[in-house]
Amino acid sequence: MIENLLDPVVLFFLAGLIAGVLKSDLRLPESIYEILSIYLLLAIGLKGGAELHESQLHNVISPAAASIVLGIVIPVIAYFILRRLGKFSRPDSAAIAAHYGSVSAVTFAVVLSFLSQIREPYEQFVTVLLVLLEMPAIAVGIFIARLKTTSGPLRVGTLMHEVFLGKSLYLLAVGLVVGYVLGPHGLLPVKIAFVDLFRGALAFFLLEMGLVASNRLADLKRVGAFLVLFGILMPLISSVLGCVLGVATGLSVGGTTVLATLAASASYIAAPAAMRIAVPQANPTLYITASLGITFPFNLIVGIPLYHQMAIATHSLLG
Amino acid sequence: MIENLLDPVVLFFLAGLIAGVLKSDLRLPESIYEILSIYLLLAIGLKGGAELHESQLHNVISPAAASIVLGIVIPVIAYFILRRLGKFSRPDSAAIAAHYGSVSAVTFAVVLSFLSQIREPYEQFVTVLLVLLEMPAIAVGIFIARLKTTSGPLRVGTLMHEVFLGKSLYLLAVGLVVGYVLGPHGLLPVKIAFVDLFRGALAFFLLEMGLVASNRLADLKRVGAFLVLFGILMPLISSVLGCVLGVATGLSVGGTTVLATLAASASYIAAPAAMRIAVPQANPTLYITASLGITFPFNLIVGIPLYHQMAIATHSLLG
Amino acid sequence: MIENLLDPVVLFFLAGLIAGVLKSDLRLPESIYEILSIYLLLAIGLKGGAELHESQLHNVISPAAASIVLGIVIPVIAYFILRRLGKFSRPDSAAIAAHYGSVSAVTFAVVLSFLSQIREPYEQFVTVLLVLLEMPAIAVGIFIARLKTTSGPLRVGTLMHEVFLGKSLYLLAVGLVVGYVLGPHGLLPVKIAFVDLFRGALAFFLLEMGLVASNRLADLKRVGAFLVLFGILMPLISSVLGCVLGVATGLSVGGTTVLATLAASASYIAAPAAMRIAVPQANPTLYITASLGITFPFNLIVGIPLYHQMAIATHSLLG
Amino acid sequence: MEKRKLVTIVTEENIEQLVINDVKKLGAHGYTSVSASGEGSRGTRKGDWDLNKNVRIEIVCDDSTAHAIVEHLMKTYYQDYAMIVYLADVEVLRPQKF
Amino acid sequence: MEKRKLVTIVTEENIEQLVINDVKKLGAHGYTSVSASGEGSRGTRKGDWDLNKNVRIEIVCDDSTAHAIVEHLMKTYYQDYAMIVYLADVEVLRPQKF
Amino acid sequence: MEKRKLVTIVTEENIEQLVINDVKKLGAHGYTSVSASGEGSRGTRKGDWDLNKNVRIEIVCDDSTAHAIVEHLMKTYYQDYAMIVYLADVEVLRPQKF
Ligand SMILES: Nc1ncnc2c1ncn2[C@@H]1O[C@H](COP(=O)(O)O)[C@@H](O)[C@H]1O
Ligand SMILES: Nc1ncnc2c1ncn2[C@@H]1O[C@H](COP(=O)(O)O)[C@@H](O)[C@H]1O
Ligand SMILES: Nc1ncnc2c1ncn2[C@@H]1O[C@H](COP(=O)(O)O)[C@@H](O)[C@H]1O
Ligand code: NA
Ligand code: NA
Ligand code: NA
Repeated sequence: MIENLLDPVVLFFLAGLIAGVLKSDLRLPESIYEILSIYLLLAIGLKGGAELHESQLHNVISPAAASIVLGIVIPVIAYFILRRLGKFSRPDSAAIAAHYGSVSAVTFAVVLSFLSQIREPYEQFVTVLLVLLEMPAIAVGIFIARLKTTSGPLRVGTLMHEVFLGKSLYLLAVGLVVGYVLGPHGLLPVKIAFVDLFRGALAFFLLEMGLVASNRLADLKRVGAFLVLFGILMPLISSVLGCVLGVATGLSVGGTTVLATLAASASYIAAPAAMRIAVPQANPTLYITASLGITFPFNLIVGIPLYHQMAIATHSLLG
Repeated sequence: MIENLLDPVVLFFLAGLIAGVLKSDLRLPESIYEILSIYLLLAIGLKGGAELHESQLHNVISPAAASIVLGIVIPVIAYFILRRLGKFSRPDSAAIAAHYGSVSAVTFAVVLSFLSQIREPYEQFVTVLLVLLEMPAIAVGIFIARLKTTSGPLRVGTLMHEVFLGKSLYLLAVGLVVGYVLGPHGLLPVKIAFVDLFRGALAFFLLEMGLVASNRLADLKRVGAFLVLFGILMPLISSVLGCVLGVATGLSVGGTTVLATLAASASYIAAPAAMRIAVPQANPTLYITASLGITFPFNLIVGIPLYHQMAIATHSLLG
Repeated sequence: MIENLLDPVVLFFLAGLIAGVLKSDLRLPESIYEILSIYLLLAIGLKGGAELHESQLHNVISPAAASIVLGIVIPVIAYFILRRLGKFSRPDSAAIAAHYGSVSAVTFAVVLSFLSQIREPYEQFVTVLLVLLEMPAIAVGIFIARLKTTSGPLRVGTLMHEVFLGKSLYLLAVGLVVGYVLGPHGLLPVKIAFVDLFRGALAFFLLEMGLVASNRLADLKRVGAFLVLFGILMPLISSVLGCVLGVATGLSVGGTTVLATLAASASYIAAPAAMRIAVPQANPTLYITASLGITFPFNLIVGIPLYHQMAIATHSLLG
Repeated sequence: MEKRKLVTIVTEENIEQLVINDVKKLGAHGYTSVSASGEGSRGTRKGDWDLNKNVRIEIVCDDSTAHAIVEHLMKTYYQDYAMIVYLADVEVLRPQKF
Repeated sequence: MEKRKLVTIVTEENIEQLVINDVKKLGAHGYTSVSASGEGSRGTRKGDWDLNKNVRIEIVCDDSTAHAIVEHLMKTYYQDYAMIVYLADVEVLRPQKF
Repeated sequence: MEKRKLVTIVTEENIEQLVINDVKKLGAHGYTSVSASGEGSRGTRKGDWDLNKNVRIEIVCDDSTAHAIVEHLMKTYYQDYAMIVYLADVEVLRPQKF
């Protein structure tokens, strides 16, 4: 965990978090948040696409299948925990579940940064898993939410846009395609901007995310102890599934760490946007506080190095 | 054309265009559009100034003269096509003509990126031609528009500001002067920011421009078939003039390609700003749709590689 | 002074200043001003922290003490000049004095850029002096202002936040700590973004600062000749103190130049924000025009090279 | 000058497009929108991240359209979304525009 | 509290300075301006590029100034520029300010 | 629909939080704030640097709260800060919200 805390990216997140908690007058203009998240999604996609360009695609198939399974299983588990044990309403449970089945691209970027920091190699196609994991859980969540409730006609058009053409998925896909088409060589002209600059931009973005996350903490009381606990235990459950499926589908320790982290991460861009439209009765304070206020910091600070240890352990057990 | 499409810069433009057409919720904050366009104009000027620092200036004289001729002849031709054949009102015709006589700095940046991509050398003073071409057409357009119409006193002060102190010309000039004064060596401290980062920033900007252009497509019906056709044919006419004058004034194939592209490009910063103040009766939807919605994408995707072929041909004919 | 003017950073400032004076329509979006100032403060801190990581800290003690002395003495001197000679009200005098006792991080960045330009080495802990100088003068100013006046309860909470958790001090501190903890090696992943890119970003920021400063010039008549004079003479007085204390505490010529520049620089982020809350009766036009409209440009263009000469002279005298 | 109603809506930016489409369907000839932040019964919305932004939409229209808009928004969005709506009297020239 | 008029102008950002200069000439003591987007008879203005931005300008002034502003804007800009103007009644303290 | 007052405050962004806290203490149930620029007796505030920004704050509340807010702001901030305040009549549904 120390290596992790010595990653500038994580230290910047802490700095933002503290600034928020201490109520510093530090504010980043809205636009920087949008610009950086767009930049990061593109850069993640480009890097992934360029690596894909050089990897044997047949290896991706079983991990890809595993990801989709995770994307369906995790939200179902999460739903029942929230509904049965947490006694949350159906819409609330379904909406929160969708967030935990989906993924956080920034958490993904941080785990890659962590792995390169500790020189742990990973499969070059992991970005494909990121893209595959974003979608299914959102569909599952919406499906569950609407099973019995009748909240007027589902604005399917709007919704499909939110999901497939939502900026996060679209930008990842654009980056992936462009990166794949051009390959590492073709990307050279933009390498400095999108590769060399990436970790600095990520650090800067995490300063902002620290501020945003700290603002969510104010709502912790409102959401109740159960959800706080859920925000920490659910990622652990998911990461275990991720580790097992990672090893089972032949991923390296690094690749397994990535899959576990993806499983453990909760969406804070695609899922909220889709849920707000598709499941309006769900209280956004609940899913945002859990995803952004609890799980995101937990994964960054404690989760990632932990999942790495878990990946090693699972490998020596099942590998 | 394939080389061209394999330029990340162009692929990003397509990605933006598609996002817009598919109505993705992808939006870039206004400020990023402004910041990037300011950055690009400065960087273009700096690069040009630094190159100028090392080139023999006497070679620039005849191409410079040729540029000014182009800046006067093109809008006149465009005006008569629009007025006589297109039956557009005098103000509309004059305003649109001014856009096609003036230039697009971003198109200029893309042609340079294209030439370096295909390793085609070009004269180091081309940025001077860019600067020289921006102005005259705007003056010509205003002159024609006001020949007979009497739309209240021309706010000359305001107007001169719009043109000479308009951000595009001012930033290009600042960059050019600073770059020339400091030379490549003096610029070293800012090289990474303004040179190495340039193409990445350009790619990012073109993602945004793709979105902007796609929004203009909605107006295609409004402006009518003639203007759409004009937006494709006018650049071809201008590029022929550019090729001939380029070869005639002793430019290399690369330099000729640049001059042809400049001639073919239509302004979307300086000209609209000036026309809106100086020729208020002209309908901005017309000149913006033509310049930004039709000619800009056409030049980026089809035009530039085509003008390169034309430059080669003209050279083997006249050269 | 010529070397100084050949620094791109200074040329960009002039370009902005001229654009403003000529009333160019060049505007940078607010957000870019905020983003860049945040970035610069962080980067300054990081660089300083990384250097600190490698320097013997015992050398810092006496210069640090000297800085605090300067931070207390300068505002007192400034106050009496303004109050007795300038006949300014107590609040106005105290508020302006606080600005001149505090520091401008950007001026600090420019002097470092100047020193590396002319290859003049300086102590690696200078950023500590920057941080130490920001605070005390603000406290002194508030203390003086409130000695007799009774302007309602001092919102101490708000105020302490403004000062200690004000963004400038907070970001410098964050950078300093992160840089110190990670050291040059640990910062490698973000080096391109925060070190290599720094001077380009600084140049861009100074273009904006030139515009901002030029807008202040409009108020020169309003503030009167005395304050204009003060804005030029006060930095000279402070820089002399800085030089003497620098040499006395064993700083090199470079380090002495830095301390002199810090002493001469006037705050335009922390001090105004704090004064507006703590000394509301003071007229902000006065302190802003003096600090941003007069002293800032003076230091950038004339002051820094001058202070360097003074540092050399003082060394040969006392050294 | 003729009298018209000014409808002011403050709501979540993420439903701006939906609201605008509805408003146009109900007969408004135009609107003006400004990004905002604020606080109300659904907590503070400081715009520090995507779903936390407000938008302030203004519509000048005739009396009946104004009331149609208010009723429609009330029943469609009030229950699930952060939203307030209020009406004011304004005078306009070129009334046909509104 | 005394009565004043509130003049609200929504127009193209590129003529903001011209409009403000005119308004000041006509006797307004101040103004407040906010960047906006919107839609009207001249199409959608989403602010996605330079000439496509709106600005919302607000002026508190006395009745006669208000009407002078409206008339002037109508005849100077309405024909060629995207613009709407409307008036409302407001109450102010420190009336001498306005 | 019921009548309420709309209080509009334009002031320096650096005291936004102080003003909002006061307004809430005085009984307002919410507010909407928008960043602005402008000009008045204290000169031009174009928002080109930190202390030069304006904010436009809007509060819908009942009559007595409205007047309490106006009086409080007048005596607390008018003398030292750039600020204007004005009131207007508005109609709301769900009056209990305000
Ligand atoms: N009393 C009020 N005055 C002005 N704006 C309000 C008021 N109440 C709510 N708002 C605005 O309307 C948004 C949604 O309100 P609510 O649904 O009550 O959370 C808030 O975020 C504020 O921007
Ligand atoms: N009915 C309306 N209500 C509110 N704002 C409007 C209305 N009509 C037009 N606007 C605003 O005024 C601008 C110019 O209007 P127009 O000249 O009709 O295109 C539009 O872009 C809108 O921002
Ligand atoms: N007559 C007015 N109409 C509209 N806004 C005004 C007016 N006077 C002042 N303002 C706004 O209120 C702010 C502070 O006003 P002042 O205290 O007079 O400088 C100005 O910066 C403007 O944004
Ligand atoms: Na997940
Ligand atoms: Na042209
Ligand atoms: Na100082």
